[in-house]
Amino acid sequence: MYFAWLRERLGSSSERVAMPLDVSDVAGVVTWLRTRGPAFAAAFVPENRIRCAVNQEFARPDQPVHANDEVAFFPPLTGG
Amino acid sequence: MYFAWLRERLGSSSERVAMPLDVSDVAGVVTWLRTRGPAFAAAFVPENRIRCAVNQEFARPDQPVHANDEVAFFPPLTGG
Amino acid sequence: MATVRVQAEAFEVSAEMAALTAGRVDVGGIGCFVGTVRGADIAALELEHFPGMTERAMAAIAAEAEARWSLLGCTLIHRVGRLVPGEGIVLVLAASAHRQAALDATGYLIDWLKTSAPFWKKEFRADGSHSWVAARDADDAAAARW
Amino acid sequence: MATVRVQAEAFEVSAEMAALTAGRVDVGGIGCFVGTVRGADIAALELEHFPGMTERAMAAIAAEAEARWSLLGCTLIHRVGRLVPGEGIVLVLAASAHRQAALDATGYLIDWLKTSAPFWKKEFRADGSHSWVAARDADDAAAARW
Repeated sequence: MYFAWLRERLGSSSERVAMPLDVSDVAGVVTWLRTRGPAFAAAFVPENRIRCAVNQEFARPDQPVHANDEVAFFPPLTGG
Repeated sequence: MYFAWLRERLGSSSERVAMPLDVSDVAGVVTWLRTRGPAFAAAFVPENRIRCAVNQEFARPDQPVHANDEVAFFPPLTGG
Repeated sequence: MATVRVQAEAFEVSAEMAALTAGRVDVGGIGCFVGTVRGADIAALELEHFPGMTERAMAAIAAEAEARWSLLGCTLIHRVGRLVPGEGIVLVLAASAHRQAALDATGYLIDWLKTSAPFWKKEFRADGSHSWVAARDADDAAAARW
Repeated sequence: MATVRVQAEAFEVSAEMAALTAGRVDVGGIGCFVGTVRGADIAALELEHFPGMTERAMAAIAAEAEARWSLLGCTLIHRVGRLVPGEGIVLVLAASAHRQAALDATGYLIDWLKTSAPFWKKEFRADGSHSWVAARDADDAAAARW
């Protein structure tokens, strides 16, 4: 799932994907996403400070990701 | 002027008094009031922490008091 | 910019907020505090004040808060007369472009209102007995923090 | 004891306060913060959120505040969708027996709501252009204070 400008820039709010077998954590998902085209490669860079949630809980890069997990990426929060 | 329990105990909310000529400040007013009877003597003791305002501004014991000043005494504040 | 009122009637928080921010688009946050009558042990409170001095003291507290923080306005309303548990006694509102100023000013306003505006509370218990509320040293300490 | 809501409709502060304290006589103070849409320079805001995760995050923030302070209840309401300058975006209420707990919890709740509930703001200017609002480092710093 993608939110805010990330959703707009990737042209997708959610997708169901089959990940390579060697992807086991959030950092791995990001590395794999960056290979999916220029929009992904440009969006997932450190200066964009993209945040992640796995199954609706904030997740760090080393958080494990399993089959059927819901993984969400989004820009820093600006509510309130 | 007297407020709250001080008003009730002295049985008066305000009075106009002529002060002896040697009374020149708030402390002097208190000393003189204490001579006016047992209710005054019992009320104006340090442990009651009576506060004072002269012309509707908080006043310390050394604040000067002049003819026609409005002097108010009251217990510690309990608003809010 | 400050609204200061002593009244017997209940206040209506939404209406006071609307009045405070009417026609403005520069407000980013409104801090608010409502003091309420607490107590299963009391039947009612009666609030006495020093008319004239009260309004002066409240206006001075509001002016001090407006000088310390960049407020776009503030509202202080204190009720007097008889109040029952659950009713609001005091309302403080502080509007600012930024939330921290609004919240800090709200805390300052209620702390000082408690310690430097001439109000006194009398408690009435269910058995008809009553007594004047004693001042809390903690209130003076809270105001002295600022 | 916490009420947590994400809604498109405006909130009504007095009604939410009344709901929070209904039937209680143990509340001594209610702290409140209302965040409003600021800006002569913008025509509207659009708020997006992450349904499901938002409510979980808000409930977690409320539970943390209730664990830290002796609250008698709290309310967090955040609006989503399109909002114009002057409108309320977010409402925080915290009720306690004592004012300091109510005020501190209010500050905590709004600081954390800003930094850990998944909302994003898009600004629309009068000329029709729009852009996503950048996160402020000051918000993270404010939340980290607690």
